Amino acid sequence: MLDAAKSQAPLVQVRGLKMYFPIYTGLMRRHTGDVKAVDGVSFDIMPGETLGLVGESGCGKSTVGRALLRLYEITDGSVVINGTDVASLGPEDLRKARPQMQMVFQDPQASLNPRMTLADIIGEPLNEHTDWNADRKLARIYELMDAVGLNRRFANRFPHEFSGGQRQRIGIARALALNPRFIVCDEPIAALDVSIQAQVVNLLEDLQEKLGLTYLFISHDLSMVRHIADRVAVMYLGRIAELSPRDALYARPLHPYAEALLSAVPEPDPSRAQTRNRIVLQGDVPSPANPPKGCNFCTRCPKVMDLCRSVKPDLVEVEPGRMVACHLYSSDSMTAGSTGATEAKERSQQGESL
Amino acid sequence: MLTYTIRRLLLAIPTLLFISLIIFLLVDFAPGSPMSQIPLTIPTEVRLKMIEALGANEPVYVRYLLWLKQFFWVEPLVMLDGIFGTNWSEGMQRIVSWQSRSPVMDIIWQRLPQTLTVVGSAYVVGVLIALPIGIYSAYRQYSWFDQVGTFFAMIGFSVPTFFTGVVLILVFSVNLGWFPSIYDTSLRVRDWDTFLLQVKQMAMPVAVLALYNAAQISRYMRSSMLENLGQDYVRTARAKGMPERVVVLKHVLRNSLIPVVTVIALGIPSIFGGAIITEQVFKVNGLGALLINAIQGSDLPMVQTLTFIFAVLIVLFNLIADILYGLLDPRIRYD
Amino acid sequence: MADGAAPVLDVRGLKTVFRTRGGEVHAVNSVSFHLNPGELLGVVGESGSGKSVTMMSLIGLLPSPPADVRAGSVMLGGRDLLKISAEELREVRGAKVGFVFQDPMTSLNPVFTVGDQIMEPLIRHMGMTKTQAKQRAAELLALVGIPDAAARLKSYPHQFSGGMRQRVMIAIALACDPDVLIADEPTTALDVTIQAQILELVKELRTKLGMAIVWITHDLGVIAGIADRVMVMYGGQVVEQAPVKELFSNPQHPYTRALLKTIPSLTGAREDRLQVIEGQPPILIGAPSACPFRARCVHAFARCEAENPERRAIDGRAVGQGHDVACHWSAGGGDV
Amino acid sequence: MTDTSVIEKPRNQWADVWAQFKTHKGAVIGLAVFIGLVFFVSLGPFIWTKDPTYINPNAAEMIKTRNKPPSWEFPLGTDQLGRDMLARMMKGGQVSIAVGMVAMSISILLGTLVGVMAGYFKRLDGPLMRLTDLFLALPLLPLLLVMVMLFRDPLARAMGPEGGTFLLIVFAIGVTSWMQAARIVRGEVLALKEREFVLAARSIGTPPRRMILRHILPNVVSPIMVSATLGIASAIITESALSFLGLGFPPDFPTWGRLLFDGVDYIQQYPERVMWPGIAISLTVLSVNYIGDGLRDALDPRIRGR
Amino acid sequence: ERGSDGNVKILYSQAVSIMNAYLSGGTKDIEVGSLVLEPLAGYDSKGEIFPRLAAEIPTLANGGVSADQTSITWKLQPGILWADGTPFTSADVVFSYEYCTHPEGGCAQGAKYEGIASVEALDDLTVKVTFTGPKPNPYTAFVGATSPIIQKAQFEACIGAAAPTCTEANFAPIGTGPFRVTDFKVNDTVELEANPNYRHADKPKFATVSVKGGGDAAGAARAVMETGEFDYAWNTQINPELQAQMNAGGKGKFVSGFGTLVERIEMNMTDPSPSLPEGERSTTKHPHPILSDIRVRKALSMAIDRGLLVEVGYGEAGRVTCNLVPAPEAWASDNTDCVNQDMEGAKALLDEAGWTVGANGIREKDGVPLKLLYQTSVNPVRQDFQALVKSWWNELGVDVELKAVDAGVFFGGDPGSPDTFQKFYADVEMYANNFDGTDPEAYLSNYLCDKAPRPETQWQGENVNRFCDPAYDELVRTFAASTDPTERQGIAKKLNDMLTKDSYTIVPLVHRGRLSAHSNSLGGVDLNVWDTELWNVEDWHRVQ
Ligand SMILES: Nc1ncnc2c1ncn2[C@@H]1O[C@H](COP(=O)(O)OP(=O)(O)OP(=O)(O)O)[C@@H](O)[C@H]1O
Ligand SMILES: Nc1ncnc2c1ncn2[C@@H]1O[C@H](COP(=O)(O)OP(=O)(O)OP(=O)(O)O)[C@@H](O)[C@H]1O
Ligand SMILES: [Mg+2]
Ligand SMILES: [Mg+2]
Repeated sequence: MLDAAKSQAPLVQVRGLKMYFPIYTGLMRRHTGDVKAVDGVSFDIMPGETLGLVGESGCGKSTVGRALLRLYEITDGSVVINGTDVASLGPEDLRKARPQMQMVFQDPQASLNPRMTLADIIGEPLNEHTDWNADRKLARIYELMDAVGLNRRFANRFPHEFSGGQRQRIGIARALALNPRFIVCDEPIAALDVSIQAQVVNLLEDLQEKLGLTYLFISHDLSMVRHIADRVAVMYLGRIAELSPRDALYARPLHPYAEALLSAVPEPDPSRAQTRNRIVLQGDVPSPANPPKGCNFCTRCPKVMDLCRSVKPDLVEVEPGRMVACHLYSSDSMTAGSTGATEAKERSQQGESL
Repeated sequence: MLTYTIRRLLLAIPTLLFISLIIFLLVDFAPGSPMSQIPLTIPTEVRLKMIEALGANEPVYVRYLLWLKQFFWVEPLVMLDGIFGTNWSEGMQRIVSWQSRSPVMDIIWQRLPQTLTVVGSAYVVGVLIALPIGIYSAYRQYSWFDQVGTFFAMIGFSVPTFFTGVVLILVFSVNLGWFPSIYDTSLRVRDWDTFLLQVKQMAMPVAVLALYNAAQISRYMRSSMLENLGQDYVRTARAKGMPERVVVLKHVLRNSLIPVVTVIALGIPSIFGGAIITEQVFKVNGLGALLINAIQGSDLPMVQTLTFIFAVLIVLFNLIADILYGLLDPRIRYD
Repeated sequence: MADGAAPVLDVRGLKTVFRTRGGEVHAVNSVSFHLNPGELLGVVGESGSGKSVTMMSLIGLLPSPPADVRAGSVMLGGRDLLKISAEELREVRGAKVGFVFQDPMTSLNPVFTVGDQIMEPLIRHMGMTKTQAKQRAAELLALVGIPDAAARLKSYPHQFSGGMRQRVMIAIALACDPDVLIADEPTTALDVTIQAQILELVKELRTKLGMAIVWITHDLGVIAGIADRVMVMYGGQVVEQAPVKELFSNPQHPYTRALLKTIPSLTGAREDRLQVIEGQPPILIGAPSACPFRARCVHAFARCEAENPERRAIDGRAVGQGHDVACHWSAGGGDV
Repeated sequence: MTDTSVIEKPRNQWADVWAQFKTHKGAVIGLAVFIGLVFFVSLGPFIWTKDPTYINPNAAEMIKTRNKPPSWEFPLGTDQLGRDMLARMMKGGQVSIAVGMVAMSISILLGTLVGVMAGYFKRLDGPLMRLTDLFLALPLLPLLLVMVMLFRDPLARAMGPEGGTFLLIVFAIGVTSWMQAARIVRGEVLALKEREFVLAARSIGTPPRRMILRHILPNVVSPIMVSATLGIASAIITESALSFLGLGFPPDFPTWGRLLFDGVDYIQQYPERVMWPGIAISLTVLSVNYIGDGLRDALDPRIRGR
Repeated sequence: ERGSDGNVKILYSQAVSIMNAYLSGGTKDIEVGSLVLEPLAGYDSKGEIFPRLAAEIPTLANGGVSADQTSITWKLQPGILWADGTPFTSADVVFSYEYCTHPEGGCAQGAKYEGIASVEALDDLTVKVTFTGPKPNPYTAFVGATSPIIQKAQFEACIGAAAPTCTEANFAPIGTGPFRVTDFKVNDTVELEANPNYRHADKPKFATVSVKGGGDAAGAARAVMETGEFDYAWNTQINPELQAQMNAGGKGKFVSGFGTLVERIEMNMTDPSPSLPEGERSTTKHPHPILSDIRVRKALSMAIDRGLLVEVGYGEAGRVTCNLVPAPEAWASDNTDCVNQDMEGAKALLDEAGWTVGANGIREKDGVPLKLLYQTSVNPVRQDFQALVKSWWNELGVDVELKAVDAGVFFGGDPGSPDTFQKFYADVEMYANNFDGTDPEAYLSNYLCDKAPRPETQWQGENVNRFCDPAYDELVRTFAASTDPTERQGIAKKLNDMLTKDSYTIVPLVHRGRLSAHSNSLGGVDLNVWDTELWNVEDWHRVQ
């Protein structure tokens, strides 16, 4: 599956995606500002690839995911999925386009309607997009339940009768119902127990292999992202700080924020944990309604420079396949070319097939 | 908060104008005539003359515009005159009741005290009874106290006040002779004795109305308490070693009161609406009696003015409830 | 740590059941552990294994009904917390034992200021006046690393970020200089960077204040970083207990082993598939008569079905002091 | 996880609901009482065949049967015109229960509709809530008078005087009592809209109509249930107030509310006259309330599972 | 001695809205107003006229009434003072006339001053009223509580369109009566005190009067008869059982008196069918398909047992009557044909009229069922009557549909409403009516053909059953021209019979009395049905 990706065009192409939530204040409810949840994000996802998206809470990860599926009306930019610009489709065309892109949600409890049975939930997309008869639908529902490893006997149970992991399987089955090509997984494991997280991640990987799916995998569990993603985008306050192939990133993060983020992950090995050199960031993330003038990270960056406080760095390729938005690397950015990017991608993909 | 308030107030103006128009048309359109209470011995021609003298023959839009002017311009001026002793409103025509030929506003002012004392204190008493009952019912959910409370609340809903009122009169006025069955509106509280008299004559109507109010509010209180008792912060408070009294009456209550207070605020306009049946049973002659009298007598200016004031109060207290919510709950911010 | 010193907290044979419509849920089943002065005991286990219920049983925080603390003793400062009156117990809560809960978003009362909430236990337990309490509250806030503490006392919880709220919770728990601090998954709801801040804070406070801490988590990484000793719980029971390094290097119970394998590493070699523990956690209805892990255990054999294993020391020291495990298989019953 | 051999028959949801409902003692008693009442008023007249409006045309006879205390001939006594109270209670119950149920349904329907629309469609929120304000402020009596004036005759022509009046009354009560329900439902919907499963449905492309029907409505049943219970009581009482004002059923047509109202005049001499309808109304309201409680729990799969 | 008996408390179940009888016409307003304002003469409890402010009653005999009956000259009692101490003069009398007859004043008592050419003050104590023609009954203007004398000084600025704006004067008029207003609360209470300038030095006995209004008749009766909170309750019309029970309480007494009020059923002579186009419904264009036949009307009347109605509805406060004019005795016909119920006769009559009993016991003729809509206003007694009458008519084979309309709408006369008694969109309707004073001329003139309400008159008019008989019209004209009392009485009886026993367009049921209650400690009550009930309040006193 990976070899095929080489020559193909990206399945998902995001350019300058901006998602502002307007703030209205004053007597006349005038539009006085925006929550800049996503502020100019661009990336590609190749068919069959998994792009990890990590970052702190509130940095805009979910918003990116939702905007991609046009669950929000985006402020600016384009989202081309499989050749169609999702951002500008009319309601009916959008409805028709929905089957190819689906979503798995963070909270398996909240994302399932408590008053619908499992069969209803998984069957709902079929009701929306097919005119199959009940038998055929039921057959498909059983098929999906088999695929995600749910016992067929559960078809008439309600979500609350399942464990967290099973609920997440239901959510995945629902997303798979219409044979999508692209799935946004919005923290699908965050609410699950460690022992169950692994089950779900394995399931997602198996399905990707079997069905040739493409994932945008949103998470703040960096070790899990390392496991599943091919490339990883690190977001901070509505912008991408670094977008690198997985191994390169974990071996040597370039952006100071990526570095801090990685170092903050607790190490499940007492001998190493005690000796590890942690970068503890001070303070909180600034409000996306009022981001800093320069680099978004300048308020907490241990390596902050004067330039950072006044000029926003662009996301540029500093090494083959590695893009960073940081002034520390701005001098190098001139030399990096577009060919380097494709090279890097090849490398990373080869790296994955280890 | 301030801009929010002002904004809502400004928005209320077109709403109220629209409501006033609807009320005006509706009341006007309803059948009935101001002459219905006059004995049949008075001949038709005289009746027609009387109607003419009332100005009831004018086309409806003329009366509406006149009424608007009177309500929003003349009456406020009169009120200012009353306060500052000026005479800006001199010679202006006020809204006049067809029944008594006196300015509607004067009558309303006259009625307000007894309505506020009786219906108002019934509301207060109702709330005061309801809160502890609701709190305790929730704290001991499914206990016998809770069950009995539920039972009585339901009875409170389902038994009409014309029934409870008469029963109280029979028991406490006729048989025991404890309380008067008729409310004396001209009683002035001057000393201890008159105060006692006042309390006595208020006892029964207040009890009837309070029962009804308490039944309703205690339900709200109970469910709100139940919701909050399950919250995490309650556990935190207990973990701090706070006594149950503090946990329930400070931490939980304060949170539970937020929605209840707004419910209570939303109920306040109904005080000004008076209690039609109870007022009639005990002859309190408050605003409720005024309204029902005016409706029965087709005293349109009175009905229109009263209902419009009522509408203003409803819109106002909706706003107050929202603002209260914002004030009581630090999480809510209006801007 | 100091093995000889008397433990500050000594729990023996704790049993807690919930009476539900479906039957009695044995959420905590004969749990014994102790806590030495200045020690940090990590408690791990998957969701529903009884970690929170155990800790809340100690100081009577469980609502009763449905909860019922059946048996056992909880010795703290020479008294058995299960025997004393409700009023006495309230004197212990907050004063001798501080509690930090998992969800900082909902654990603080939204309508009172942070200052009020910190001052409450100070006034109640330490008998401080309002002004004294206020001053102390500001100190506490500063202690947990909130800048401009005096001014922030007037803030409401919603004006704080999650990490700051958890600091406030810690400040409340620390307010009366408790002997024992119980932290129930204090960082689970937080971001990694914030979690790192909190962990640093706790390490620092430990050295500064020297109290004993129970730290509940299901993140083994966190445990590895800060704990002295670890207790693994499963199905309402303690299945393994050992000093932290010992546990990671020489896990005995199949559950512990599986648990250690499920987490992908940040640094190690990347595996193709993650290890999983198949199956579901046990339903704890009815008194346990078999090993709770048997259904998911790859090593299960007949005895596991017949008999609930006792905790047993494996390094020669007394149970609870060194490394002990509750398993028939690792005792050599199975594959030897 | 993989044994697919035994496939459970699709369970009948209503069987589950019933099973849960049965565990609620109050609800079961309430249901029994309510069914008893319904049988009493609907089947009773077939057993007790006295005409509730029958007055003995023979004056001498009639005088003798006035104001009778309960006896074998008149189990609940007679009224001041010698009409059989038992028959009147049954006939009155038919109307009162029907009015209560239908008027409540209308008000709940309207309230839910407005509440859902206002909560779900942001643009409609303002106008609909102002409409609610308007209805809260509308004076009930003139409104009723206008409605009666406009619609009574056409309706009576179309459906007969009683059918027409019934429709008018239930509609009038319904139309003037939906506001509370609307407010509550709106609040619930606003909260539900933020839940992830609504988002999930949107990502599937579920159109608003089905979104509301399938995802929103089933999740607001419990507040609706509560206002429904209260609605029945107030509808029954309001009906009596309407007949008192001459806006209700023909005057010889008994309803519980009306019997109660008429009985109040005789409360001193014949207290049982008010007790019968009073007890009947309270029983209805209480039983419906407990049924509502039980149903609310039974309809919630989360509670049902426990 | 004046004021020696302290306070007396009076309860009116309808509250007082104004003290000026000229602006209201409501009985309660007129009666309470009569505590303050007085006419020149009034009627006593026997219906006989007696002087109040006048020195004597002008008659033909004493020359006060001119021989041609075109004028009457009132001599005022000298020395009478208004409550404010100013003298009462003929100017006030003239002013009262001007006040009420001002075209823009909307005076409710305009009828009292009808047919008057002028009112002039001959001197300070003499007033001459000149009529436009001979007036057999000259005692209308200034006689009875409905046309009291108001003080010119107080009301001068309140004439015409300004009348309603004088709130102060309307609520607390200065009068010559035994009391004066100290506090007035609209539709609630009136507080009064003894008038220091009242012409009888030793009256009134009570120092103060409190008049409370509102509530219902049963509550009012209870307050006097059972709790003893009030001394006098007006119009305590309650069911006979309750009357009996309250009487047994021993705290007070009911007093009753019979005026001219008759509860009756009116037969619609025109077709009220809703299938007729609006504007033709219930008009003389279409005679009533069923009730046009006198035999049907008569049968319906015969089927009614009036004795039972009285017993059920009124007890002591009602009498069986077959007359529209039941009193005064001299004017009342001796018609008693309806007193006994005659069900069989009624049935026979219907058979004779061709209405044969059909399948379900309902009579029909030419396939048309005998079905009637029977409407009245909302009132418990009326609803009982409806039920009873319905049961008799059912027995007769008549299908009856009942309807009760809110009194405000029923009597409101709103041309837009289908439910007014004048529009009469029903087959039969029941209500009560009476006439003022003792002379029924105006009352009987109501049934002239052209007084039928119809679209052209905006559905106004008193001839609600659309009775139309040229002979009746003719006789009414004779009546108006006649001045001889005995002849007039004869004509009145004839007219009464034409409406009742000769045509059965009006089916009288009950001659209704006034029923009021007073406590045992209140003395001097003498119920007057011809004038205000409070006519002799100055003589009321406390009995120990
Ligand atoms: N509907 C909305 N209106 C206004 N602001 C919003 C809305 N949705 C999200 N935001 C804001 O946008 C920012 C990004 O939110 P988002 O949910 O995308 O973060 P996230 O990275 O997914 O965080 P988490 O890890 O907590 O899920 C946040 O500051 C949030 O407050
Ligand atoms: N109120 C209750 N009623 C019935 N059972 C309960 C109740 N509270 C907890 N339990 C049961 O007790 C067991 C232990 O729960 P506990 O909360 O201690 O787990 P935990 O280890 O803290 O899990 P988590 O990591 O999710 O916090 C669970 O099986 C749970 O179902
Ligand atoms: Mg998110
Ligand atoms: Mg827990």
